[in-house]
Amino acid sequence: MIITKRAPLPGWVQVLVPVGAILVTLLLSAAPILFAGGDLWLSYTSLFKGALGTRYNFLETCVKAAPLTFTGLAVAFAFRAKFWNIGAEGQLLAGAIAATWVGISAPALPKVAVLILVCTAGFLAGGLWATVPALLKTKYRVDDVVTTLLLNYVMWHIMGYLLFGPLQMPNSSWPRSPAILEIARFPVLLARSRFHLGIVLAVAAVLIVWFINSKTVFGYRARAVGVNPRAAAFGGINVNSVIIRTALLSGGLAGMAGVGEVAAIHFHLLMDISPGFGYSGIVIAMLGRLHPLGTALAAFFFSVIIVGAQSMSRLTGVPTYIAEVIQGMALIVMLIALLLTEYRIKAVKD
Amino acid sequence: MEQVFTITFITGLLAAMMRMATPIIFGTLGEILSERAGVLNLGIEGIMLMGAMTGFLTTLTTGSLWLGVAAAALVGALLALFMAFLAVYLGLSQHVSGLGITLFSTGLAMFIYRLSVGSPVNPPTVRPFTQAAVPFLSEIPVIGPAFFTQYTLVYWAFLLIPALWVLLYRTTWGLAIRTVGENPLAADTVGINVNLVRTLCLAGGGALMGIGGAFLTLAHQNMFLIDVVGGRGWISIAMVIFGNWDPARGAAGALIFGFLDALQLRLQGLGFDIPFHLFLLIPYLMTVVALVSVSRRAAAPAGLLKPYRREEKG
Amino acid sequence: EVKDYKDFKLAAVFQTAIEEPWDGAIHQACILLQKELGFTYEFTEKVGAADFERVLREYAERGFDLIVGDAFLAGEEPSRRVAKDYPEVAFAFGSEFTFQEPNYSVFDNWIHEPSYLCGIIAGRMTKTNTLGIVAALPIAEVNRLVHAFKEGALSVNPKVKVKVAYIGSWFDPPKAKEATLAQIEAGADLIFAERFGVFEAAKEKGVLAFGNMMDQHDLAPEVVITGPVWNMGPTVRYCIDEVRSRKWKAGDLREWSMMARGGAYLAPFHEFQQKLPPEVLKEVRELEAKIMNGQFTVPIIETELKTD
Amino acid sequence: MPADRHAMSAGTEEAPASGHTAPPCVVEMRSITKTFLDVTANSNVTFSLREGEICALLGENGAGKTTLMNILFGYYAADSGEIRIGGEKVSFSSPKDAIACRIGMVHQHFTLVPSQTVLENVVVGSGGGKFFLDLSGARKKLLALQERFGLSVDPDAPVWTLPIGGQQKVEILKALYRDARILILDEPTAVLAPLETRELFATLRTLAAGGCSIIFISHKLYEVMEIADRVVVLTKGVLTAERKVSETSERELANLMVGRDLAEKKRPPRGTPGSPLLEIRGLTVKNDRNLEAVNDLSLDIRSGEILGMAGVSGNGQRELAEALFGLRKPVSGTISVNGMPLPPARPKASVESGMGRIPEDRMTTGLLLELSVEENLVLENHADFRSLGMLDHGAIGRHAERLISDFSIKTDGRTAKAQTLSGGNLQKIILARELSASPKVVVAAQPTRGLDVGAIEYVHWRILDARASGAAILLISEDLDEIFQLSDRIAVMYEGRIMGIADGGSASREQIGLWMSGVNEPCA
Ligand SMILES: Nc1ncnc2c1ncn2[C@@H]1O[C@H](COP(=O)(O)OP(=O)(O)OP(=O)(O)O)[C@@H](O)[C@H]1O
Ligand SMILES: Nc1ncnc2c1ncn2[C@@H]1O[C@H](COP(=O)(O)OP(=O)(O)OP(=O)(O)O)[C@@H](O)[C@H]1O
Ligand SMILES: [Mg+2]
Ligand SMILES: [Mg+2]
Repeated sequence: MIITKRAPLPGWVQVLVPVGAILVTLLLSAAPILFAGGDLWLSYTSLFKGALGTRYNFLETCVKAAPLTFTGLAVAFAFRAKFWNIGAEGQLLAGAIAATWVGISAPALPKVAVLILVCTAGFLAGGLWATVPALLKTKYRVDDVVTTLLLNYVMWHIMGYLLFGPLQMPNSSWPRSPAILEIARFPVLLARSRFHLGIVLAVAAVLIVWFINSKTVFGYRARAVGVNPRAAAFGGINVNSVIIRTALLSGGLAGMAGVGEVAAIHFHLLMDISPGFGYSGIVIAMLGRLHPLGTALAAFFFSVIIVGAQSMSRLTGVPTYIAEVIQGMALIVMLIALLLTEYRIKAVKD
Repeated sequence: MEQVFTITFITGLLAAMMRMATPIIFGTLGEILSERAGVLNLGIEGIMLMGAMTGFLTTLTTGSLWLGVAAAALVGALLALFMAFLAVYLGLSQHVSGLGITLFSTGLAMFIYRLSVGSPVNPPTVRPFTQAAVPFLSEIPVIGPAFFTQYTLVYWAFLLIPALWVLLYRTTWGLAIRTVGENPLAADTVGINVNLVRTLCLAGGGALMGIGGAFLTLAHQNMFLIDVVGGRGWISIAMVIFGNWDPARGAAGALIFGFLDALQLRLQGLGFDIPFHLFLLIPYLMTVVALVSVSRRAAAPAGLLKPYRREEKG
Repeated sequence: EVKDYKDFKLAAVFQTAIEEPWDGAIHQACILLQKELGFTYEFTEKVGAADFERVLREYAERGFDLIVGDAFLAGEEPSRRVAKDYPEVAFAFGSEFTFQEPNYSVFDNWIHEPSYLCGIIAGRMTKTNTLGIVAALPIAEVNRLVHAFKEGALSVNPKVKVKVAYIGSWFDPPKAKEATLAQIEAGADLIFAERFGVFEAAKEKGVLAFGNMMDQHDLAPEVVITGPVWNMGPTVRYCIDEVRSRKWKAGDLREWSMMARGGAYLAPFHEFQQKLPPEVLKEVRELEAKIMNGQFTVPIIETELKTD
Repeated sequence: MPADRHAMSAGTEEAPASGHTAPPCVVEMRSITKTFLDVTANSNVTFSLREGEICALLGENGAGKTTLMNILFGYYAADSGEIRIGGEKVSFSSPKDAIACRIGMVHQHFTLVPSQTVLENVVVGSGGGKFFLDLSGARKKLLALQERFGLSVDPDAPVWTLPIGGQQKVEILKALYRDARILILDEPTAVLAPLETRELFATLRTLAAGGCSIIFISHKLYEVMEIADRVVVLTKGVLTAERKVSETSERELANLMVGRDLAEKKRPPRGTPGSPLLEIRGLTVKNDRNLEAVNDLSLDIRSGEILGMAGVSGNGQRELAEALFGLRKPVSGTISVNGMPLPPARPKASVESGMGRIPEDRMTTGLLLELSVEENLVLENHADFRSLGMLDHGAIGRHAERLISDFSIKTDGRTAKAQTLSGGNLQKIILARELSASPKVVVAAQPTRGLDVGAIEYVHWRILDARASGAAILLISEDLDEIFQLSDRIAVMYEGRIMGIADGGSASREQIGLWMSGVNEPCA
C-alpha cells in the first residue's frame, strides 16, 4: 500500500467527504449496537433526535460544544506554535477555580462589570497556569508534553485541596464550593434552555483567534515559530517570548471553558467539572486541522456525537459506554476521510 | 515520625514501590519501544484498560491466570496494530490516532465488561496471582521481602528492562529500530522496511502495555473496575521522556514515581494533619521537578511524530 | 385509583458506574423490586456532571412516574430545577441537602448503626488495639460510618487507636490496597473497608476486615467478618407505593434507610458465625435489638475523622 | 585559469578509456517516465552504463537527475519503462532490491543518523539475518575498506561530530560495505572543498579501475571534464544530449545544459574600497561540541570590497557566520557593523544593523518553507508593515510583487507556499529579502551551494551588484572558483584562524590550497 498526494478535489467533494464519514461511522457502530442487542433503526433515529431532533436537544448540543470549542481553540493555537499543550484540562480547572472564587466573592458592581471580572480571572488563571510549562520549556528546555500533562494532575489535586478546604461550602462536607452569586452567572439567552452567554463568547473566540492568526503581527510570528523556530530566530523573532505569549493565550482560552462550566452550567465548583474537555480539545483541534473555524466545526460535530450517542444508549438500553466507542470511531473515520481528500491510496503488494 | 525509620516501614515502602511501579514500567517500556521506532502511542491509556479488562474476563471464564495475561498481551498488540494502520500506513497524526484509540478502547472496555457481567451485587473476582519468593534472595533482610517476594509479573517487568536494552543496543534489530526512529529515510535507503519495523515495535509495545494493565486486575487486584488504570498510561508517557527514551532510566523514573506514591499513602497513615490532596499531588509535582534536572540532555528520536512517505518531498 | 405495577415506570440516574457501592445499593434494590413487582425500570450510569439535567428531563419527558438516583454535587441544583418543571413526576434523590416541595424527596445511606456494631466487634477482637480505615473522601456520608465504627470500638475498648487513609476517589483499588498494607504494617489488625481494594491486602497479610454498603462476603469469604449493609428496598418500595396511590409528597426518607425499618442491617456472618467468640456475637445482637427498638441511638458525627 | 585546471586533471589517463574494447552494459534504463503531481520529472529517458565506466549526469536544477537515480536505486517507482541490470530485467520495489543487485547510492542530501556512530551508520540493515550485532567483525571489514580506498574516518565517532567531507565518506563506505559494483553519487562535490574533491576523485578512479561502474552528478562542469568518461545531459526531464568527454568542452556542455552561452566569467574591476564597515575583533566562538571553532579572529572589510573566505568545511566558517547572524554567542571579541558594535547572540540586532544575511542552509535557517513566498519575503522587516498590532497585507503584497519581479523569482504567485519553489528560486527569495534594502554589509555563506550554473550566475551578479553600491561583503565559500571569481581579497580559514590574506587578483591557487591544508610557508 502506498500513498500519494492527489490533485485538489472540487469543493463539493470536500463537503461530501465528512458527510460520508458520518455515514460510515453509523454503519460501523451497528456492530456494537447489534452485539448489545439494540434496535438499529431506533438507535439511529434516537441518536439524531437526541442531538438535533428537538429545539431543547439542539440547544443542549450547542451547550456541550461551547467548552469543546474553547479547549479546541486553546490546543489549536498552541500546537500551531509547536507548543505541545496537553494541559488544557488543568488550565480549564484553573479557570474554573478562579471564576468560582470571583463568583462567590463578587463585589457589588453592575452585572456586566462582574461578568468581565469573572471572565478575566478565569482567562488569566488558565493562562498563567499554562505559562509554567512554557517557562520550563524556554528556560530549561523541559519537554512541554510531559509537564503540561503532569500539571493537569497537580491542578486537579490543588482543586481537591481547595474544595475540601478554603473553597468548601460552609455547611457541606462534600468537595463542592458555595454557589456563585446570581450577578456572576452567565445570562441564559434563550428561554427554556441552557443556551448561555458562554456559547456566544465561544463563537467570538473563534473569530478572534482566526483574526490573531491571520491578521496580526503576533499571529505571523507564532506561525513562523511554529513552522521553523530556527529560521524565525534568524529573522529576529524572539522565539521564547512568542512561545510564552502563545501559552498565555492558549491557557486563557482553556480557562474560559472552565469559566463557562462554572458560570453557566453548575454555578459552583466540583471535582468532576470537566469530563475531559481538555483532552477532547486535542482531538478536536487536530480534526479541525488547527484552524479556528475547522476547530469550531469539529467541536460541534463532536458534541452531536456525544449528546446523540448518550441519549441513544438510554432509549435502546445499550450500555451508556457505547457513546465513547462511537466517539472514538467517529474520530478515526473522520480522520481517514480527511486524509482521502488530500491523498490517494494505491494498493501495491511489497 | 520515628515510625518512618522502622524496618517494617522501610521494607513495606520498598515492596509497595515495586508493586506501584510495575504497571508503569510495563507501560514505559512498551512506549519506549514504539517511540524508538518513531511512533508516539497515545493509545496507551486505553490499551492498558483493554488489557486489564480482557485479562480479567479471560481469567474469570477460563480460570487460568496465564491465559488472562496472554489475552491481555494479544489485545494490546491488536490495538497497537490498529494504531500502526492509522499512524504508520495511513500516516495520520500520531496525536489524534492515539487519543482516538484511547477514547475508543476506554469505551469498549467498559462496554464489553458491562455486557458480560451485567450488574451483580458484588463485582466478580478472580483468584489472583500470589507472591512468589525467590529462593535464598528472599531471605536477605529488608531487600528480600521488598524485592524478592513479589508477583511473577513484577519479576517480568524488571527482567524486561535489560532485555529491551539489549534488544535496542546490542542487536541488528535494535540498530534498525533506532535508525528507523531517528531517520526513516536512512533506514529505507539501506533496505530496511520502515513501516514494517514501526508496526512490529508498536505491536510489541502494545503487548507490554496490555500486560501492564492485566497486572492491575490479575495480580495487584482481583477485580476489574472502571478507571482501574487511572492515568498510569499517561504517567508512562511522562516517564519515557523523563528517562530520555532509555529503558533503564525510564524504569528508574517509574520506580521514583511508585516510591513517592507509596510514600504519600504511608505518610497519610502516620497522621500528619495535612490535607490528603496535598499528599496525592506529591508524585506529580516531584516528577516535574525531576524533569527540570534531566531536561537539558533530553533528545527525542528525530523521526518521532513524522509519518514516513517515500515520495513526499521536502 | 391506584396505578397498576405493570404500568408503573421507574428510572434511576447514577453519576458513577454501578459497581460503586452507594449507587449500586440503589440499583440492586430497584432490580429486586422490579423482579418482584414487574414495573418498568430503566437506569443510566456514569452520567457526567454537565449531562445530569438533560438526562433527567429526558426521563421526565418520557413520562416516568418516579425518578431516583444520587444527586450529590453535580446533581443537586439540576435535579431540583427539573423537579420544579415537572410537578407531576416524583423525584427521590440521595442528597446532602433537604427535600423540596412538592415532589422532591431526599434519602441517604444512614447505616451508621450497623457500622457501630462492627466497631464493637473490632474493639473486642483487636490485639494491637489499632484499627485501620480506608475510605474514599472525608464526606459526611463516609464520616458518619467511620466515626460510628470508631465510637463502637471505643465503647468496648478505650485503648483503641484508628488509622485513616483517604484514597481521593470512588475507585482506585490499587491505592486502597497499598493504603491498607501501610496500615497493617503500622500495626492495624482489623480494617474497615469503606472502598474496594482492601480485602486483597487483608488476605495477603492474614488480617480480617469489614465490608461496606452490601454483603461483600463473596469478595473474600476468608477475611470479611461482616459489614454495614444499606438496603434501599424499603425506601424504593415506599416511594413507589406513595406515587402509585397519588399520596406522594416531598420529605426526608431517612428513616427508611435505618435499622428499625430494615433499611440498614449487619451483613450475615457466614463462616464467622462460628469463628467469632460467642460472647461478642451475643453482645452485638443485644445492642442490635436495643437499636431496633429505640432504646439506644448511635451518635451521628459527620466531621472528618483523623488518624490518632 | 586553464593552467590550474590542467594541473587538477592530471591523471585522467588512469581512467579506463571507453570505446576501444567496449565493456558490457551493467545498467540499462529504457524509456523511463516519472511524473509527480504537477511536474514531469523524467519523460521517456533511456540511459545505459558500461562496466568500469564513470558517466556524468548533467542538468539544471529540477532537470530530473535525482529522480532518475532514485528510480534506478528502487527508491521511486517509475510510471513506465524498464530497467536491466547486467542484462537481467529487474523490477525494484525498494532500495533493498537494488542493493541486492549491488547498486549503491550516495544521496544528494545525506541519509545518516547524526546521533549514531560511523560504524553503526555503516552496518545498519546489513545484519545478514544475524540477531546480535557483530560490531568487531564489522569494524574489521570497515577498516579494510578504508585502507583500500583511502577513506579514513574514525569508526567510533558519532556522525554529527564529522565535517561534511567526513560524512560523505561515511555515505560512500555505506555503499562499498554492501559491495556495490554500481555506484551513484548525487552531487557529491557540492559540499566538498577542492582538496576533498581531489581525494574523492582518487577514490573513484581506484573504484572504476577495479571494475566498479559509477554515475556522477555535478553542476561543476570542469569536474565532469576531469573525472568522467562520458556525459549525459538532462533538460526538463528529457535526455537531450550525450557526449564522450574526450570529444566535448566545458563551453559546449554549459550550452547544452542552459540552452545558451554563459556570460564569460570575468571579475569586474574593483572600485576603490572606502571606510571599513564590518569590523571583527578577537572573535572566539565555540561550536556544538563546545570546542573553540573560531579562534581569536580579527578582520576588517571595507565599503565596496568583497572578502572571500575560503577554507575546507568544518574550519569554523559556519560558526563565524552564525556569530555574525546573532545565532551563536561568542565567547569573546566584538563585531561592529558600520561602527556600531553588535550585542552578542541577538539576531534582531544583526538584522537592524542593516546587515544582508545569506545563511549557509537556506532550507533550515533561511526560509519558512511551509509559509507563503510573501511571508518569507517579510520575515525580517514584517514589523515595518505593522499598524496598531496588525499587518497591512496590502502593503506586504505590493512589496512582494515588486521583489518577485525585481529578482525574477519563478513562482505560482506571492501566496504560493515556499516549499513548492525550486532550489534556485528559494535562494532568490533570500537574495531579494536580504539585498533589496541595499545593506551596508553583506555576509553570504555558501550562497550557491547546490545551484545550477544558471542560478549561480544570477547569484554572483547580485553580489557584485551589491558591491557596486558600496556594501562591504564577506563571502564564505568552499567553492574556490567562486572565491577566485568574486573576491577582491581572499582569506583562508583553518582551524578557526585566518591562515593568511591574499589579493584576489594575484593570489595563486597553490598558495590558497596550501593555506587551506594548514601549511603556512609561502611557496616559491
Ligand atoms: N514539494 C513539492 N511538491 C510539489 N511540487 C514541487 C515540489 N517541489 C518542487 N515542485 C515543483 O517542481 C518545480 C521545480 O522544482 P526544482 O527545485 O527542481 O526547480 P529547479 O529547476 O531546481 O529551479 P531552479 O533552477 O531555480 O533551482 C517547482 O517549481 C514546483 O512546481
Ligand atoms: N517527491 C517529489 N514530489 C514532488 N515533486 C518532486 C519530487 N521529487 C522531485 N520533484 C520534482 O521533480 C523535478 C525533478 O527533480 P529532481 O530532484 O530529480 O531534479 P534534479 O535534477 O535532481 O535537481 P537538482 O539539481 O536541484 O538536484 C523537480 O521539478 C522537482 O521539483
Ligand atoms: Mg538532485
Ligand atoms: Mg532544485
